[in-house]
Amino acid sequence: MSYISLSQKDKKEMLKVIGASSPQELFDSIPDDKKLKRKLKIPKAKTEPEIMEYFNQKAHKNKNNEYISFQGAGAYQHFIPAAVDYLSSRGEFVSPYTPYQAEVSQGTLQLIFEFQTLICQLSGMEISNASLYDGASGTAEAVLMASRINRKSKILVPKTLHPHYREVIKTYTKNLGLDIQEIKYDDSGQISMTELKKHLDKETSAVLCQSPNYFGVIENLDKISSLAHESKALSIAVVTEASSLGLLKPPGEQGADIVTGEAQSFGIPLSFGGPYLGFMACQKEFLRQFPGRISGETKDVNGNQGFVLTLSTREQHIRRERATSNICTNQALCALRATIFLELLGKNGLRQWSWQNLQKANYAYDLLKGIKGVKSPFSGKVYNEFIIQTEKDWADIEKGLMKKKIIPGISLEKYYPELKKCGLVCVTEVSQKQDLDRFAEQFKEILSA
Amino acid sequence: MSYISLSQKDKKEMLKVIGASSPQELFDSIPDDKKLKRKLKIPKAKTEPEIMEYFNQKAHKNKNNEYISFQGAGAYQHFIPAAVDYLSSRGEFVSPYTPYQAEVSQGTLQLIFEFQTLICQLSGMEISNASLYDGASGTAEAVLMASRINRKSKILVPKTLHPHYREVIKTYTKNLGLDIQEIKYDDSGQISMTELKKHLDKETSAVLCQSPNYFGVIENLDKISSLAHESKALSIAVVTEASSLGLLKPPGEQGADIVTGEAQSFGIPLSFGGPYLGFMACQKEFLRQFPGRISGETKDVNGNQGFVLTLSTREQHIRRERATSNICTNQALCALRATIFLELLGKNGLRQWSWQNLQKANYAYDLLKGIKGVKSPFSGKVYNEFIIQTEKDWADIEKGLMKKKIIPGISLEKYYPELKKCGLVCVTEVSQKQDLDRFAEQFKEILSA
Amino acid sequence: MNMIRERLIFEISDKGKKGFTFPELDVPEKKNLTDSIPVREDIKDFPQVSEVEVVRHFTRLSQANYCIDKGIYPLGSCTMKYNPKINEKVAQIENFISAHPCLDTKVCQGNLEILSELEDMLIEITGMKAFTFQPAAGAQGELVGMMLIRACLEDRGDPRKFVLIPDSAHGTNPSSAHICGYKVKEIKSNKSGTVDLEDLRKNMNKDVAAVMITNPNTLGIFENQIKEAAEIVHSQGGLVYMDGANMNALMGICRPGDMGVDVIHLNLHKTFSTPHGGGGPGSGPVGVQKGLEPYLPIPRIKHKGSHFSLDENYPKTIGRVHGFYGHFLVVVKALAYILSLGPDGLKEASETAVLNSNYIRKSLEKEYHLKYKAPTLHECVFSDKYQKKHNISNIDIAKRLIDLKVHPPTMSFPLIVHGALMTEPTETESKADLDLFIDAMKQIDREAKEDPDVLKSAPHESYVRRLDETKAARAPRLRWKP
Amino acid sequence: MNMIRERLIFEISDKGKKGFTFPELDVPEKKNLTDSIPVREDIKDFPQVSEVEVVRHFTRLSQANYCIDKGIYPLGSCTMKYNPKINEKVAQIENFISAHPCLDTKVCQGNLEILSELEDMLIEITGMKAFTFQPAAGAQGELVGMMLIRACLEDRGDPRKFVLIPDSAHGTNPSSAHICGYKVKEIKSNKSGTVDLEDLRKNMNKDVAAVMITNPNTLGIFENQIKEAAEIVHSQGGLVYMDGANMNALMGICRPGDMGVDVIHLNLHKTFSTPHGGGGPGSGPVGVQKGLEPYLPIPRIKHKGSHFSLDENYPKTIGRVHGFYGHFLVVVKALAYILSLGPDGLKEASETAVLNSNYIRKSLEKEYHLKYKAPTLHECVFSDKYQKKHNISNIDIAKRLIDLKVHPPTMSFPLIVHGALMTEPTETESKADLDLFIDAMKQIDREAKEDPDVLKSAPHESYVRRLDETKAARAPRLRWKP
Ligand SMILES: Cc1ncc(COP(=O)(O)O)c(C=O)c1O
Ligand SMILES: Cc1ncc(COP(=O)(O)O)c(C=O)c1O
Repeated sequence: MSYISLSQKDKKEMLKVIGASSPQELFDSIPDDKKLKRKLKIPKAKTEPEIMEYFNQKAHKNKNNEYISFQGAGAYQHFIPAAVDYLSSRGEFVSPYTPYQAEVSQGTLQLIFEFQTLICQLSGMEISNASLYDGASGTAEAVLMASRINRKSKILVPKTLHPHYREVIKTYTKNLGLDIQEIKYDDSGQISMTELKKHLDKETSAVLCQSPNYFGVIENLDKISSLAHESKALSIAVVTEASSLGLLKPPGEQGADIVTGEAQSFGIPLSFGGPYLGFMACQKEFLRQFPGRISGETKDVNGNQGFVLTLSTREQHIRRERATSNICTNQALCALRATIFLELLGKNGLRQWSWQNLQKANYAYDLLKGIKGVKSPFSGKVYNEFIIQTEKDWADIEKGLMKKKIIPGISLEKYYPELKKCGLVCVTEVSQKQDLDRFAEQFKEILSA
Repeated sequence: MSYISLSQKDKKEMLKVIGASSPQELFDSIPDDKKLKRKLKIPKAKTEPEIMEYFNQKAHKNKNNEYISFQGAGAYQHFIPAAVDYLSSRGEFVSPYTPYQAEVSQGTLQLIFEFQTLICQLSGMEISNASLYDGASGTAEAVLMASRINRKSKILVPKTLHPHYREVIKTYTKNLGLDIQEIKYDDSGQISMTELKKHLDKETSAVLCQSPNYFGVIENLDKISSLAHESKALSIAVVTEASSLGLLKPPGEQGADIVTGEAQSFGIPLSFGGPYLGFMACQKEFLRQFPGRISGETKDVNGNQGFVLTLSTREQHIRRERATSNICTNQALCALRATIFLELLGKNGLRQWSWQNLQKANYAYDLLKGIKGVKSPFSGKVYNEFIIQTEKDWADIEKGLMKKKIIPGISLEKYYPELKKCGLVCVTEVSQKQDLDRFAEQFKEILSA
Repeated sequence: MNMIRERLIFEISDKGKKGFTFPELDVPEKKNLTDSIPVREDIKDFPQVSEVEVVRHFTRLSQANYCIDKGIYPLGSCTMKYNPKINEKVAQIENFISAHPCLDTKVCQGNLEILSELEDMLIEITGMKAFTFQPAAGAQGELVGMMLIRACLEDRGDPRKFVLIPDSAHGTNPSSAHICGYKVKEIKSNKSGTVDLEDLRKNMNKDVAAVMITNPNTLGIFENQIKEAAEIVHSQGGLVYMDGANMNALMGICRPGDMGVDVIHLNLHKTFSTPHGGGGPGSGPVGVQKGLEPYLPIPRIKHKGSHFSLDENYPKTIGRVHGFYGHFLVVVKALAYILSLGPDGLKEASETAVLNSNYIRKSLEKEYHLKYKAPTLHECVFSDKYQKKHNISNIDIAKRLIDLKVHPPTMSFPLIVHGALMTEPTETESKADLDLFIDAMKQIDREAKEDPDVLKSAPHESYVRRLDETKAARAPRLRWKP
Repeated sequence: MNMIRERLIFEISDKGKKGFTFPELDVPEKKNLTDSIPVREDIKDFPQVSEVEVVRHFTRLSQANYCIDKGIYPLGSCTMKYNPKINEKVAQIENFISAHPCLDTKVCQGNLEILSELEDMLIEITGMKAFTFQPAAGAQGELVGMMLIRACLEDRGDPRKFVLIPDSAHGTNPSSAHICGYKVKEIKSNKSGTVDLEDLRKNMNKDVAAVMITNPNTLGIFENQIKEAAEIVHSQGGLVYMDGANMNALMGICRPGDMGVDVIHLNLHKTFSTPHGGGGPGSGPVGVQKGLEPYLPIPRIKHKGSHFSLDENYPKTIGRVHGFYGHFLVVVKALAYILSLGPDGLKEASETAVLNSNYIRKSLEKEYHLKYKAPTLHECVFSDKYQKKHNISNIDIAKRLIDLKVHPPTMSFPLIVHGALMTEPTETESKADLDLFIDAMKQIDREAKEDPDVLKSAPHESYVRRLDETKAARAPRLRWKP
């Protein structure tokens, strides 16, 4: 199948206007010795029914539909209302470019403005951008931003921050002379305050804090922010499970200067890891160092309200190498999904949602902890994820449960070798009590086998 | 989940304007003794996730996804391009009413105008309407139309016409004094000309002819039309497999006065039988007796082209009991699907499509006929369906094949008790050669078991 | 935004352009298959366009439509309520859309269960005893209803000759009765807008098969003497048919089956939120009392425990009216709707529909004439009587509403109100949208006095300006030609 | 149609309205769970609206957007080609969208296979040796590319200090180099619009890590001396980065890997038809020659026979740049696209893109100034030089194009063309749509002479009139407040 809209007649007429005898002639500016003299070796063209079958077969090689899953760790399974899919798949949202021409892009610009407002409301901040790639790179951008703001280079990264986020920070900062120091956690599964105080000093640019953290434990962000501020460091709050924002005190009210993270939970399917939705918000004073697109309100010549991309002097297409970020294309369509999702849920739905995540996860946590041979290594309060430690290797537990068509969560051994036989379990509103009960039962069975 | 958009405050304000103290008060005009004094006994409200799960469970009780199927008989499995689903699910097409207010309905009116044109091109006629409910009721409407035109009452209905269509004709005409006579078929599986001639006389209002007929056999419509016309009867052509219109001589060029039938094949999924798409077309001279909505071209006050529902003096809302039909709501959204489907396929795609149906079905026909114990009761040429007769009961064959996850077609015993051990098999472009070969192999195995 | 007129697809077609290709033929090609069959020539002028051209064509055409998804649509008698997106989604589940109607019932239990469950719920909501889903829309439902009545009376010995229909009825009523072989007699409405019992009594006799009543009627007024009317009809051996198109006023409030109704049709595409699709597909299930059940169309769905089957063993059936079982996918959507709302939600829907309608009525009763003063439920019928003084008709009002971004009310009936503006907001509208309509209507009333020309030349801000319907009918151009 | 301005959702919100409800909590509720954790207050002013209000809001907002699905979108450098609907459909298959990224690889073989297959195809199309899909868009691809170069040079002993970038480059190029810790030096373009080899030679030395070249460059001109340029850079131990955003001109025609390019990024959301989404998500895979493979981000996909796995065992890797594997669903769409077109289709796409662009160039070269006369491929950059005489700028031209129903070209770069109008039609446009653009541009040229005011005050027929960007930046209002 090709997607050309010219007839042979059209082509002939156009070539005549151009004064060329063939389209090939139009490539004469490419030296002949640089041209490919053979056909590309890729499979011959498929028609639409063949494409459909091809991908159905690929999907069929995945077996995820056969399992119920308790995996989280930065990617969360939540219900997505039908209206989100319908509205976000409209061609008028899917097929335009970044809204450079404001007058024909008011749909996108207004929805970004609404998205920014929602993010501000949720995070307790004054400024939000239109989106960043994902939570991990967003966190790296926040680190860069902090060091631009206070021109300091020491960054304190807790070990309770998602390991992938820590890796991305390292990748991003490696060449910029930043000094990344990791902060240990304590028995509660929270950032160790003793450790933090040990590392925190006047050289510190920023302290990061993910809450709920990678272990599902809710951090004392308020305290961490205060400590950071005492050392004139910035407090960067990271949120990987955005549904928690409906319940927990917003980072902006806990002293955070920058809030960033992953908003995949807001109506974006798991999608094997992407596209997701990085977000970032900050206090007003940091606006000039803020990365990414921003939609702002203005007026047209008739005095009517309208929206434009604004403050672009921060951006690469104006400021080039001195831009606040190199980001250009971001995640607009994912931001649309989040906006629709949040506006549908509304104030009450959002609260109900977070509440159910909290309740169901803690129900499962209690059930599992009640099994002989299972304990919880951490005492901290959890939101919708938690760590359990067992007497068997997690790999064996996983193997056993997968036979029962249950995916029990994620092993901690790779990133936390010190946490032996531990798994990270996530429970959201999509799990029904009967699933949780069955999960616990099977878990018990495997442990006692 | 409820779909109310009023807040409590709104309700209060509105009641105040009305001067009522509660919405219940607004029902005072209903005598109290007629009111229901209890709650409706239906399950309590479900939320969207529950609805999704509920219907997923129902769908799961269907097992059709496990089978490959060779059922046709008036409902055909064809490939549907992704653009058909996408475009036809846009709210602007899905959610308006019949286009009574032309100025805000040009989308629907223009697409109906295009649909009418396509139907005329395919059928070789001059006039088409916006759609009828389905092929069966469309055929009944055609019969009524014929008898309105020539004020005669004898209708000749071949036994090769789809049995359900024959039943619907009977239901529709029973109370109107029409005389329905059935015409037998001959060894070719076509209408018996001898029988037809026997029944045809000056009292005959119309002769019906389905081609390809219920047995898949292509009829000699041209000849039948001539015979009908000799007796001053009308020739009504019926098409149940609309894909054949891409290959066969259009009924309009074979003497038909009215063409009607089912256009489900044009981009409409099987959907357990509905909604489908009845269509009807006729020669210009019969316009005043034509049933259904029609979109017509006109101009606006500025002289610009536009479309309106026209010739409504034929219709129930103007002419009431003297209308050409009682039809009001019809199948606009299905007509949209057909229009998109046909415009995507285009001239060449349509021809390629019909050709593949012809070729694949005949390939399978030959394969099956080649099996020992299988014969074909009819000698006529077939399009994409055919009858085979075996040495076993069709029910046994079906049972055996269904174990192999194949649905072999439809038994003829119910409607044609004289055709013992016969099945009607349909093969469309969606079947691949390997499926057909496997079908034949398994068929053979079962026969020899 | 002044739109560019979208050209007809035929006008952008050119030889060789393609919007779709099939896989190559994978069986040996036999050219001689067409040897002795009548094969068509190339279809002259059949479109040849690319996929992007088709997508743009229909995207742009779609935007030339007003629709519920864009705003208030108070088209009376049409119950233009919001069509929930989840209903569309469940109706696209693969095992529903790919199910062949002739599947062995073992393979399609889920579908049969859905049909059966919706039947049960409609029985409970209406108080009837059984339903058929074969009718494809309201009008076909009426026809089936009439056929059932005729079959029943025939069975009793005499199909009779006449059907009585109030003068306020929808056009399909007399038309359906006619196609069923009956002659129609019109019954007058009384001053309060309901069936004149006197006139009914006068006309009712042993030659009358049935009366067709709409309740609430097309004026939005509840036929509060329906039981009495039913008694008059029943006492002469006739039957009562109720056009249930206005059931949206009554869910959980009262039940036709409790009021003497023998046969009813519902419009799933009105009351039960399934979309209108720009003119269908709808679904017009017909419900009956016990005595009429034997005559229902076949096949019917039966179940033994949790096993469902299709039963054709009804010797008295009127037969089939649809190729298969009616509009299954529409049934799926209606069931999803009822399950979503539940008993309280259905009642709240009716209550809110009536609240919204009365809010409009009250807000506009100074500006617009209301011929009948009786209380109304889900809709009310204004007229252009006051505006007529300024030579402004309901059509002018309607066209001007288009400029003001709301959809006009129904004008084609009821015939007993001259210059009718039949207004039904439904329960899903917000107050802001109701006010938008009310303010527009008030503005128009002012304009009628102050600037009537702006009404007569309306609409001004639409995709096309006012269209010439007379021209369309006088010199019909019903298909494109090169 | 003059639209009514769509209000912000916050302005139609009211207490108690609901757009969605969750099932009741089915586990025993423990209120004390929040006892010692920081819980938020009610979110003031968070929206409360019904589903129909949300659907209308976004339906109306969507219609305020121009988009490819509505018409020609010749935004230069953006390759606004049609996004086939089948690609969207396959990317919605349940087992793709519901796959968790941490699935055991046994359970997600299909996904890994897809990533691996697209890698193979991009390798063949570009002539590179390996690809990573982690970069979420072109700019992140550039950054990854720079990081790879830096890691490689560091491995060789010295990461070096400078990156050379032509003055015609896209803004992300210098910005990405900068974030990777390099200083940027600009290289001049010569009179024919390509990299000035002399200037390159002058600036190239052992302190220079790499040159970033766009080919065809942002003027649409093929850098025909790219091999020579590469030799200059390589001879000093530097590496060659190619911005592959313009790959749509070259598919099946020539391969960067055959021309001395060491690292390249592609934009799947340009060349390979995945939608732009109003600003993403995109996907910016990076391809490298063999020597750079060890530095690619982890995890990488490996296969043994038909079994696929994720491999993190690359000690020299630059690490991760994305939380998981990049934009998997975008990869699915790009693969569907390449499989649909096949080798001939890809080449035809490039040829037609170049044909369409040259048709526009030729048709407008009298009316619009072309600074560089060299032959162009998929795009060309006009300027407003002729119209400037009438005091008309490229912005006025762009805004007037909106009135004429086509999307304006790119204006923000290349910086070396003053008043640029960078025009790229892509291959999917019909001649009629190309002509629509050409005629509009010609009309504007006439208007510049005859009626310049109509241009200065454009757009006239849009959802909003010309917006004040200065005001927006001077007194930023970046969120709604009551
Ligand atoms: C009162 C009434 N009865 C019957 C009908 C006919 O219903 P349908 O259009 O579904 O055939 C309508 C539809 O407009 C109606 O308003
Ligand atoms: C030449 C060129 N390079 C790089 C980019 C950046 O790509 P992205 O927007 O995907 O980050 C663009 C996008 O506009 C571009 O045109």
